[in-house]
Amino acid sequence: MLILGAETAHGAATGFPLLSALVAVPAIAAVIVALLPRRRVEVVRLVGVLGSLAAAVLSAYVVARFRAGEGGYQFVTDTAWIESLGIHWKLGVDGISLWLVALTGVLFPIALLGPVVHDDVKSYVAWILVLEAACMGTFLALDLFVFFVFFEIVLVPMYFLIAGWGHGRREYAAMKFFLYTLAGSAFLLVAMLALVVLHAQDNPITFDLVTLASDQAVVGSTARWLFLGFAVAFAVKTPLFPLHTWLPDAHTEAPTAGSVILAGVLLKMGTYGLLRFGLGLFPQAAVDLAPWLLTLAVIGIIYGAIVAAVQTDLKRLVAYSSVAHLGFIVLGTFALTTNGLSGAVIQMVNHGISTGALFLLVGMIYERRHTRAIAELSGLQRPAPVLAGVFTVVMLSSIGLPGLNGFVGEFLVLIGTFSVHRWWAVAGTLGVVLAAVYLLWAYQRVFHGEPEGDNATMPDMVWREKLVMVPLLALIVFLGVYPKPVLDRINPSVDRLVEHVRANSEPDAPKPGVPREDRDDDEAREEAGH
Amino acid sequence: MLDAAVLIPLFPLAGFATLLVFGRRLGDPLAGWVATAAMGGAFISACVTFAGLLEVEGHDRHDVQTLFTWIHTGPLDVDASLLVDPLSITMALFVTGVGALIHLYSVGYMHGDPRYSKFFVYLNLFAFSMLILVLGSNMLVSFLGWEGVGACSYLLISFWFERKTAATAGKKAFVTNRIGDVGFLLAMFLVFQTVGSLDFADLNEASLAAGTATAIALLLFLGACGKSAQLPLYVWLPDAMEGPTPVSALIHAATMVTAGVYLMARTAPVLAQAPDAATVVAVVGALTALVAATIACAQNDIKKVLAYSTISQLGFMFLAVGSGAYVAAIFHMVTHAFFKALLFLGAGSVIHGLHHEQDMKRMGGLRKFMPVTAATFIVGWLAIAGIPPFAGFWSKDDILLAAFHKSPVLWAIGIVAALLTAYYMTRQVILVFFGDERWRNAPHGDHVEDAEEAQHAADEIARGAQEPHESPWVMTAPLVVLAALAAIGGGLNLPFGHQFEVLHNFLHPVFGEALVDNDSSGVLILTLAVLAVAGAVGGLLAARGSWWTSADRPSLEPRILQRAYAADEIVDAVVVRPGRAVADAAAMVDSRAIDGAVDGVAALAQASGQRLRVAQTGYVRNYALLIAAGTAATLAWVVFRTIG
Amino acid sequence: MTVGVEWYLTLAAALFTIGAVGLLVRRNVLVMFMCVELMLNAVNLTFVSFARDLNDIGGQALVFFVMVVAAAEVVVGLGVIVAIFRRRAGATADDLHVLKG
Amino acid sequence: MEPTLALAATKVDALTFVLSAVIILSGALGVVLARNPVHAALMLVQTLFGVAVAFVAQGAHFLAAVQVIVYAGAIVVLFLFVIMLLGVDSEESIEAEPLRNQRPLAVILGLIALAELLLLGRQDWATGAPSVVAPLTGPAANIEQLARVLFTRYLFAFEATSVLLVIAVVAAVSLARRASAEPDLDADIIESSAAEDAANLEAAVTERQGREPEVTEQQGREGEVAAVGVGRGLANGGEPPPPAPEAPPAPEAPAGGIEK
Repeated sequence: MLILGAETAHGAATGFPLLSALVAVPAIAAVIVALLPRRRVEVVRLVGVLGSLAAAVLSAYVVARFRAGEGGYQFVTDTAWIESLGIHWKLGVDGISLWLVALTGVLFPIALLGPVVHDDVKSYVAWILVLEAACMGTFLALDLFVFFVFFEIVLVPMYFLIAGWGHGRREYAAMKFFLYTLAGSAFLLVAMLALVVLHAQDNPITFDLVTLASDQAVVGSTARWLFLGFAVAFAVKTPLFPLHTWLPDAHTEAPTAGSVILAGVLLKMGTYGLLRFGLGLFPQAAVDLAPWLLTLAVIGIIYGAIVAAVQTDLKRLVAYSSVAHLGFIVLGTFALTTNGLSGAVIQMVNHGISTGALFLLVGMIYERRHTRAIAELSGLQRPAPVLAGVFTVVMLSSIGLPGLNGFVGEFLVLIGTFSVHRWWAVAGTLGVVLAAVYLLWAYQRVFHGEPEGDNATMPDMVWREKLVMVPLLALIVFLGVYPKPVLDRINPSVDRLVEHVRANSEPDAPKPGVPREDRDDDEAREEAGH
Repeated sequence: MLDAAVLIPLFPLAGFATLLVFGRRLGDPLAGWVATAAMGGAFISACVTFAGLLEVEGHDRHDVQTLFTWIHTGPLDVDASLLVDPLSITMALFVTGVGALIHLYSVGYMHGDPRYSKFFVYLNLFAFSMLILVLGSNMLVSFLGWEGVGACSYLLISFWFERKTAATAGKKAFVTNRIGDVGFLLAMFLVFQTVGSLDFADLNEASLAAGTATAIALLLFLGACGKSAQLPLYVWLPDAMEGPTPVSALIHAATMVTAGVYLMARTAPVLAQAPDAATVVAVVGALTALVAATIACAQNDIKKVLAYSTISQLGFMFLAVGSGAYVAAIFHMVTHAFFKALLFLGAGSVIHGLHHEQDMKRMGGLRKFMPVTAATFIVGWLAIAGIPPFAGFWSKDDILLAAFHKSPVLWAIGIVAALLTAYYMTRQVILVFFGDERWRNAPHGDHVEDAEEAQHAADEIARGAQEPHESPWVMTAPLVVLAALAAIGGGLNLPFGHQFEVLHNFLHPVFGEALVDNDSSGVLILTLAVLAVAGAVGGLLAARGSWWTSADRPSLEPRILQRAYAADEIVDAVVVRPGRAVADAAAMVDSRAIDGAVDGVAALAQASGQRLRVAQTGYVRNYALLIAAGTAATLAWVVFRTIG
Repeated sequence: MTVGVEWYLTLAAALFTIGAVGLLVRRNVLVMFMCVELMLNAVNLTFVSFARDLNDIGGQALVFFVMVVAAAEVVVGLGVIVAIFRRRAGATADDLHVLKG
Repeated sequence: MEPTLALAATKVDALTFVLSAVIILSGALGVVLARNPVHAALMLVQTLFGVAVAFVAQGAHFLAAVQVIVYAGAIVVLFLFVIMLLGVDSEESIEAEPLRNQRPLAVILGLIALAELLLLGRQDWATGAPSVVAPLTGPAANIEQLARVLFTRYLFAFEATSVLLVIAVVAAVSLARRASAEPDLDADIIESSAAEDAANLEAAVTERQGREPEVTEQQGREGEVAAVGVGRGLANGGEPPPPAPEAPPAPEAPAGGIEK
């Protein structure tokens, strides 16, 4: 660790490939798990947890070594992969992806430790580790091809997790999730290839995100169509109204760990993609189409909350709340202001923590009561005060109570949107009320009142569950009270992105000459980043 | 000494943390004492800070203590910082003071509750949030406290969550508050967009366009309406009485509900730039005062009367704010905190003594059994009724004077509301403490839902101890202190000349130009005061005439007033039911239309597969024939290409 | 009249057609197999003809390979047929249609 | 070359061509039209000999030899072996054609394709570049030329075909081997063929009522599975399920594939 610290301390991209290790560690752990005998359940669990913890430690190390105040990519690894097509194994983090990597690092050990699975533990753990590797890769990739590969790999373990360890109509949900997302990805693939091919007409062929973003080879209506292709894929993943209906099914039927990861990490791929690729590659198109996306985001906020309110299944309710929360992220993204974008990024992290914790708690209730129907639960606060207390805190975070993490993101998003798209922000603010309505109503029905039947004897949280919740609660409070360290690292990258969008979306001069200068500038900064 | 300001919220926070971790181990009553000690510490810190502030000269009494950077992105830079100035320290003083007394009272009141320590966890957290609210130096920090008190209010109202009504009331309070919070949030956005900062200082110094100022003021007022239970967002407060009585006293009478008034006072310069908004505030305040007072006249629940009374009194405060009399508003807020907390605690003492009986029709003649409670309650009654020289008279008189300057119509509404106040409070005092001992014949405890409590009550009766009893000293001591304050609190701001207007002079640096100095002639002041006293006495006498002899006068309790103008039913019909219908429809659209479209695509694929599978006959020669046909067709194409 | 390559090619085309039609009309799996052999022979004939016409030994080499592959194909194909016929005594190609959609 | 000799050579060529063409085509038609598979195999031999003649006429001496030895000698014998082994040497009813329009369509398509080929041939027969690999005409004998090419240029392909042959042998052995590990399954399936009709009918009645009129052509996967089940039942002496009245009678079912 010391050696590797010394190498990265002066910003050398060479040396220990830290980011590749982030992808490799869970993948290797998955292979080890796959090679272990099926009967040694405890060993399998141990290896799985250690693997994910190692990735968590690595991601924490990346966070620690990350130089705040710099907007460019850091720890960049760049190795030629398929040279003839200009495909490189290029990984890097900036202030935006840094926190998603950290979130991935935090949530996976929790997902492995929290809920207990009894059938076919080996495959389960292996799939989760594969999923972690793919998630890391998605957030780290700076090459469109590499990104796409990881983006698609994610589907496979998630499909098997839902179909194999889910509940109820799990095959239906898994298939729906897979096909729906894959259908979106088809647009992504086509748009991506079109972009690369069009770019390659005047330049050496490359899939490099940085180059493609700075060259701005595609403009005008072509750019808008390509942007739409990217946007559809990411809107499905996000999910943005009206492409959201896979989400309630997948979240509800998935095993607890699957729901946690799905809500915590996978959905962020959509918003991250919109932010990184949508804005980065097609700034002009993003500006042009922003009102539409903002409208969809606002509809998602209101609509998700309204539909969540009448759900009879606790998990489904939380799932619909994700639709509303992700709407905030999209709203902030396409406000295209520093506040809005910073809010969107930090909201991604917050939503991952809060909703992940909510799914864990719902999973705990399900493990005890074997039902998620709100009508069958009542008065749980009396037999399980600790569970209820934790649920309250997480719920308040999800509602967006100041002092807890959810507020910071929502506030920044709304204040960032308000200055440029006032009425969208006003409509979005109404979602704040609705969030309180559906969550408090659900809380009342589940935890308040006299506990009836088996509810009266429901056991409270055990030490393992408390242990799992502690880091999440700590993050919920910490990020709400002192988000500065996070924001300090997000802001330079967001500023850079806003500047990029602004420079490339001048209404009168989208000529190649103008962004050329900008590109040199970017490249210079990129070099400095190395 | 000003640095002690940090300690003010820190004490309750420390108490909260301690009780959160060790609360259950400390148990009953130690946990309560820890919480009370924390509040006492906060009060002492507030006093120290106050003393420090007094050392500073006049207009320099404005100190911002930055703790750390909270949110900093791009142009937005918000510090977690505390503002120490006369207004905030006034608030802090009475919040910590009254808070400490109510904590002390709770030690006795909550005795024996299974979740004893948790109550004090919430209570300390509330105190912390409230102090952050009043001490915050920018809108966002205040909003943190603002929402925090809302959340604590939710937790405390639904403290006895087994009762469905309590749980529902908590939720209702939170959601209604949230509606107001939208106003606060939007106001912040607008302020940030126009001023570029969220600091109160920057906002108050900014000169805003008329439209912007009006918008900001109205949005803030929307937030204030939610928190301070003004029309039309007042519906949550009566239900909030489901919470334990100390909660009603602390949160829903003395402190939290006055946050809206504080907010409007804090941003007084904005309101000063928006006369239209000020008029709206004044009118809403006056109407609230009147409407709530009428409802209070017909309530039978001892706490409900006080709840509507609180709404009414808050209306008076907004009437003052809208009339530009910020000092009067703050003055009334302080005196109201004294006497309303006193009344609530007294009511709590009565409820405690009568084993959770809350119906005034089943009380009566209690002064013999609960002398201390009765005496202090009577002081509170005189104060709220506006009988000189008790505190309420002076503050209410200030407000009515300001309202008269704004518009005589507002003054008239105010005086009617004041008359009604005297009436319903007198009715309450007579029904509770005088007249027949109706509790002897009343079927005892039939409304008590908790089986354990009913059993307890039955045991008490069996032991012949069903007679009401006076409360322990921890409960009566705060009553006595508060009674004293309610009696002499008016001395804070006497209208006998500049040197007597202590509060006015103290707060002057805060309000500065925003303050409307009405140079009223002595005659006018005197006339209005006499009229106010006359109104109060009139109400008092009317109530005595009606209720002294009989507690059963249905004609004076119109059904419409008892049902509070059917407000809940209206809300239910206008908001809840349509909302429910919309949500159901949306869920239907979601599963049928949107998801139906998705499933429809899948079904389409499946159906076309079903149709096309017929082509797969399974006969290999059939396939071979198709291959041959394909070959022939391909060849034909080549033939046409080469020959044709 | 010179016997040009086109004569042989025409012959091969006719042979191929006969084989193809036979494959389509016969139901006995073994006879169908023989028809396949006819088609292969037709192709072989074209290879040899082209080899002569283009003066290239490559065509003949290819025929050699075709023959080897044909031999292998016949071996495997007949093995499959034997296996099938052992399970269902006496069957035509039309009986084997379990892959019906 | 002398003109007379050339003329004579041309005549011989033409004669050879015509003879071989008649042999080839009549043999091919015989394969297609013969009712008895044994006859068909013998007609195939005739065609293969004809092709060998055509090979000789075009200078492919080695291939002609291989044609006779491998094709006519080995492959056709293999065919005959299988025919005899399985006892399917009975005559196929040429008249019966269960697939509608299969025959006319096949003939028409065949003729169309042939016509198109010939049409194209009028334009241009061979389009390759001459002598890509090695010239055919040269001092060495045909067999030497071929060997030279096979062991140099086509060495890799040559080795690959040897591997292919080994694999084919292994495949044939494993396919033809009686799976002794699971004799019950085989037995069941063989026995089941008798019960298949009934099973199919039952399946048709219960599962696909009225969906498709031709029950005989059903025999889908479900039917097969059901058939196995019923077959087991029969083997255990159970009663076969009674055929449903509205279904076609059993004899039309395809169990007896090759008509006796």
